[in-house]
Amino acid sequence: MAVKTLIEAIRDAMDEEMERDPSVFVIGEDVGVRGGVFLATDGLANKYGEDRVIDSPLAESSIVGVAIGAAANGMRPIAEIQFADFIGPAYNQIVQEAARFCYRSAGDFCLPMVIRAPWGGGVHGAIYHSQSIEATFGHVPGLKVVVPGTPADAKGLLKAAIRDPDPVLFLEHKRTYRLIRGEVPDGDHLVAIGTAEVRREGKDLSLIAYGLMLHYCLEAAEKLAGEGVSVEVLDLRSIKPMDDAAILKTTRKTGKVLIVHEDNQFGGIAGEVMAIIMESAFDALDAPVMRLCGPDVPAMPYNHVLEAAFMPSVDRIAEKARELAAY
Amino acid sequence: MAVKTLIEAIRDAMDEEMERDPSVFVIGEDVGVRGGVFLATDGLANKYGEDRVIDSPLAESSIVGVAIGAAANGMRPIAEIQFADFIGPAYNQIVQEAARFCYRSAGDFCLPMVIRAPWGGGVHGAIYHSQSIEATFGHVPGLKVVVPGTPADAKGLLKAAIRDPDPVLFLEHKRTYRLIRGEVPDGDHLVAIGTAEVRREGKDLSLIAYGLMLHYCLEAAEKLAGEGVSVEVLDLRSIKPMDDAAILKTTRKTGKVLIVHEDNQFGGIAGEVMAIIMESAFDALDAPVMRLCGPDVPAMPYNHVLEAAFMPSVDRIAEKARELAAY
Amino acid sequence: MATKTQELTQKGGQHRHRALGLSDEAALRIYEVMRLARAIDERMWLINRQGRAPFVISCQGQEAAQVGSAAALEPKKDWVVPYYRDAGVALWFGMTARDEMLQFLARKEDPNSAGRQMPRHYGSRERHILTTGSPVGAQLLHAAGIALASKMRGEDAVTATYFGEGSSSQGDAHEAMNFAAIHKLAVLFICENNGYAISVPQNHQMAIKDLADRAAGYGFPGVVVDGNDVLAVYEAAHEAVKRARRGEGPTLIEAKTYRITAHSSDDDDKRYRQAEEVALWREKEPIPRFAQYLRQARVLSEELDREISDRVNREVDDATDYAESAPDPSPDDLLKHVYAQESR
Amino acid sequence: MATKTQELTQKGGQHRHRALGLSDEAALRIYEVMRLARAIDERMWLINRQGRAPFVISCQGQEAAQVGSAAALEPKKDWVVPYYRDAGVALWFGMTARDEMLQFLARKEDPNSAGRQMPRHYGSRERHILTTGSPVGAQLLHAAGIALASKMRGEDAVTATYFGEGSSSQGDAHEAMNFAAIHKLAVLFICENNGYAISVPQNHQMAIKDLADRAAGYGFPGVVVDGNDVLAVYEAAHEAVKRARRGEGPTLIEAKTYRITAHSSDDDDKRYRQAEEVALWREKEPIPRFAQYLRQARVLSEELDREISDRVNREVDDATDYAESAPDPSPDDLLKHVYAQESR
Ligand SMILES: Cc1ncc(C[n+]2csc(CCOP(=O)(O)OP(=O)(O)O)c2C)c(N)n1
Ligand SMILES: Cc1ncc(C[n+]2csc(CCOP(=O)(O)OP(=O)(O)O)c2C)c(N)n1
Ligand SMILES: [Mg+2]
Ligand SMILES: [Mg+2]
Repeated sequence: MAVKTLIEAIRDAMDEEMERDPSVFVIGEDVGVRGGVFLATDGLANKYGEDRVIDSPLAESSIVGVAIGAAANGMRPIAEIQFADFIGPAYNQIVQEAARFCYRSAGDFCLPMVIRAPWGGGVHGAIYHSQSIEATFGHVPGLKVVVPGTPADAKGLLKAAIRDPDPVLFLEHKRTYRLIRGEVPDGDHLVAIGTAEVRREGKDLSLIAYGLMLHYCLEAAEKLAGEGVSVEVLDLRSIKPMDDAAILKTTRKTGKVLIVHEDNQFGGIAGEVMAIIMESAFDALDAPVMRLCGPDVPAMPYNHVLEAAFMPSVDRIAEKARELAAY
Repeated sequence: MAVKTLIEAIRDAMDEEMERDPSVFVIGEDVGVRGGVFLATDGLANKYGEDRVIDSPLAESSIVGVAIGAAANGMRPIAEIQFADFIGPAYNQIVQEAARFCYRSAGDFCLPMVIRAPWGGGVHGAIYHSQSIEATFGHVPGLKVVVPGTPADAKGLLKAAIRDPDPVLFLEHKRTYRLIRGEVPDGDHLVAIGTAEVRREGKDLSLIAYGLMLHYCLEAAEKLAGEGVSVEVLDLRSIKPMDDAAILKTTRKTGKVLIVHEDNQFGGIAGEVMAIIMESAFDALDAPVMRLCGPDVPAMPYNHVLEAAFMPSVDRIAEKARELAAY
Repeated sequence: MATKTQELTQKGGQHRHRALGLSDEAALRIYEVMRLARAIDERMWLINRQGRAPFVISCQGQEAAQVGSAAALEPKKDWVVPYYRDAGVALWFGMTARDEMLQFLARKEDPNSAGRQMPRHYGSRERHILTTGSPVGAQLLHAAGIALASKMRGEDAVTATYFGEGSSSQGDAHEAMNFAAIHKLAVLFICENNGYAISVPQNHQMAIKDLADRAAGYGFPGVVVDGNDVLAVYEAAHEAVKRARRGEGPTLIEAKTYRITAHSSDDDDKRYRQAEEVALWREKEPIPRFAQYLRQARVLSEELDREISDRVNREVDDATDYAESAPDPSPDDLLKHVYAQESR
Repeated sequence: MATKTQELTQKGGQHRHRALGLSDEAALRIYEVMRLARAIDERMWLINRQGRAPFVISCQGQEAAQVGSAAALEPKKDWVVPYYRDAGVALWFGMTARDEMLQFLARKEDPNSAGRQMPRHYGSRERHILTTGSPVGAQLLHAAGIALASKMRGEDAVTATYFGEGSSSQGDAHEAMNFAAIHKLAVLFICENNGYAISVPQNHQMAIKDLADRAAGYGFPGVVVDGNDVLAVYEAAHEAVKRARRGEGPTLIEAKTYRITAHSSDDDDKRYRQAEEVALWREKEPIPRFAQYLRQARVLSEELDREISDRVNREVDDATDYAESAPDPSPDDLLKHVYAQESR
């Protein structure tokens, strides 16, 4: 085990899977000699050649559409969308094609493919380099959507996604790329898609989050611990399938739940988590489930004052958690 | 007042607005001489000429992208997407462009434009002519999303949408086009976007729905009335902005709420309605809020057995409502 | 600029098919598949008009473009990525009349989608027919992807994708042609230009006469063929396949043709087409034209033609009976195959 | 096939600008705007390197393509739909050095987005500059829509849209050119071909040499110009504008140029470009080249050049000072302008 950054773990996962399986290849903008704009694929073109690390034209629909065809014909593509904000041109290929292939062919053409997309704010990325897309794609049956929060999960979930027989949207929070370091098991470390993980045990209330917000929640929990409030933190890490059992378990344990995400509140994932709790643990609630989300404005502005006003912060999480604790 | 079908009301709304305002025009596939595949624009090309009722090439991104440019330059386009299922190629233009223009220009370029899209199932339309898209687009700040359930609302909401200074996604349930008839006020009838409407008063429990499901809910309510259960039915009709006050009012009145929609359950609009209730009327609940939705399969199959298995029916709504009433 | 039909060799005179390397048997097989496609289609309309099936989408008039091009490919080795009219392609690649009727009636046994998709949305891994969706244009990129995979594995398989001229307006068509050109992929882009996208005539779809002219802007050849002349289509496809197998990249083939029926059973083409125009094209129909050629070439006798008619009719009758008595899916099939784990 | 620079009239010899209808003053104005664009850009890098601004995206090297084409338009009557490098276009259409620095530093007073967007995302209704987004390619369709609106109202305004050659790969580029061609819209599609989409060289983006060749596939002229020769760009744009105003439809102009800096302050171009290549292009830089021409034409004296330098430097200093002391937006600005009702 070595300590790695989250992006190193992602690179390792791709490297190991490409080494292991010749059908795995990478396609995307600037993934070749440039190694990707975040260097996620740094060195791979050198090691595996430009035929397996393909610099695509600047056209997201073609990146995904070509990956679909290749996956249907025996390959395991890893398609990189440079920023989650630019996945729009590929929306039709992802939702109406990739996610429907298996179902519409009654199981004949299921697609082992991964779409990686850096997402999230806090990087001065402005409106078009800060967005969250998990609710949009989480709503789509036939897709799987995962969001690693730690380097170990980044490696384990990406390897699982590459080996998965279905299309997986793999979301990498940009701010965590180099900020978050942690122990990463060597070799064949796999994390099952569809499982959440308790990152901190607690008994008074539960915080549910993923990506960068997971780390903010852990900090907020630490703060509250100092104030005598015991906070459990659940890392959702798989948006779809969602680990209902883990959500219900923490709900039944603490009776109070706060969900935190950067994505716009209206129609965000927090609503779905609240619905799951409402349906199956209503009786266990000691307070209404609460949520702290990005506001319903189109996206995060560039100016630092506005960006900070958009992002849920450790302080605001702690404040909301205190409100819940006191309910 | 005359009795009209829902699609006649839509045609009237466009006709009257085009007559009133020379900046209003229609663009879409087959909207010209063909009058649209559902005949929503029947006669308009004849009356206003092919320059104001433009048969576009078969390319949804261009339909919306061109409408955006025209709206930015003083026009009021009505863009028709032939089936909601084919809005995918225009996703980027709608979400990243139309919905962000006003915000990203700090109010300088707000876009008065309407995107009409026939949606919904029960028409043997199979996977690609039956889909629901309200949750996907409802999640997008900067857009408005409305779903008329009656001919009067179809006219009033479409006229309001055309006059609205912002992009409005106007969803027309295909099954209701000719099935649903009703009185439609003549002339300048407007329905405010953002308001829900109680369609039936009741006191034991509330059904919340829109589109075709609204009518199924009304039928179910009638059934339950025969069994001595008094059911209130709220027609949401505006997905975004959503009429929180009306939702909370009916919740506080009955204490029991069931939300019904065709769209896939996970991440659907029902979850958001449940979240709104959870946040602001938790104390008023006599039972967990329930939902009855399309299952989480990619979309509605063609075979009639499978289609029926997908669609919430009057019987299944009634059954679920009984369960809620008995809670 | 695109190569035109007229410039293609029309050598062989009365025996063009032999000059193209097609045996008499091969020519007859092409003829019979065209006939079968047509007969199935006609039966579908009948069943639809009787109210026993909600929807038909037709191949009528486009059989030459479909079968002529598919015949230049090697089934099971090569791939086809069709669109919703391509009965001729699907039949050539191994779908049977029963399969056609099973999908038309949305039976559980339908090998394409087990009754989930609208008619004519083909798909079969075994037969190398990619699953077809409804959103047009998307499939061109899938074809590029299939060809990329073949190339990566060093196989010389060719992928042919089909689309209407209307679908060429989609951004995906552009992206697919560009991608295939950059990587010199073994793709045939086969446009069945029937002059309309539902009601929208070609001049509202593009400002050029020949779609094949687009190919030059990507750096590969574009060819215009008379899409109602099955041998001309075969010839163009055959050339393109050879090019592709040599690793020289894609070709765009524009087959000028006409859809004889309305767009679908939901359409009323009288709203946008003159009866005279349809009548004119009925004169140019590909099947009688090929029959006449085969008779002149003394490959098809009246007796043989009758034999073929009988065989085709029997096949269609059998298929209809079979499919009509085949079971529907059951309600719990609804939840299957959202993901791969669950086996078929 | 596209028209090439060499074929464009190079008449006028030492006084090409006059032959093109440009007065000495007009030529000098073009020169000064190019200088100003460059000077602002250089200052931005300085501020960024000092850690006082998180991001720069540069126009350096592409000033001739930008100013030369914008100069053929009529500001406030015509429209521009730029992309994120088009400082030269924005300045020609009325943005000031102060506006540039206000947006660069994301101040509340920024007329483009009030500090909401990344640098160089222009937009001003008053100046007829459409609001710029980051997703590339989308803007070509907006240009078609603006031109459609002009046409519907019977106005002879022209809309020029700008994009990199990388963005031409997007489906939207295809759809926009096709739509504009069908309706003979008054659009100039101006491609600043700098040979790279971030790190991806042209030969990985397309299999053709000249992007302008695509135009033929839509049915309108494509022109290749030396994008570092501001007069050549002006000439091509001027011709295209005349065509457009006559109602003859769009033109695609491919200006071959080079980006002298890295893609942005986040990029390291040494990973994908040879130093020799950059050095070679530095030799061909548009500003010294135009300066030399103007000197030879005796339009620009050393004294005048110094005067211009001083003016430009003063403007940049003033703009920097002004913007640095201008206030940030306040947190509650965050929620404004999601919808139109709230006034600016
Ligand atoms: C993306 C998308 N938009 C709209 C439709 C609806 N639609 C189905 S077929 C068709 C016309 C297709 O025309 P063309 O590509 O020329 O094929 P043809 O039907 O003429 O063979 C349209 C608009 C669709 N299937 N997909
Ligand atoms: C849809 C989309 N995908 C990806 C990006 C990320 N991106 C920003 S600029 C760029 C390269 C653009 O290249 P080109 O169009 O040639 O313009 P240049 O920067 O060379 O002037 C990329 C990939 C984007 N902005 N939009
Ligand atoms: Mg057609
Ligand atoms: Mg470039």
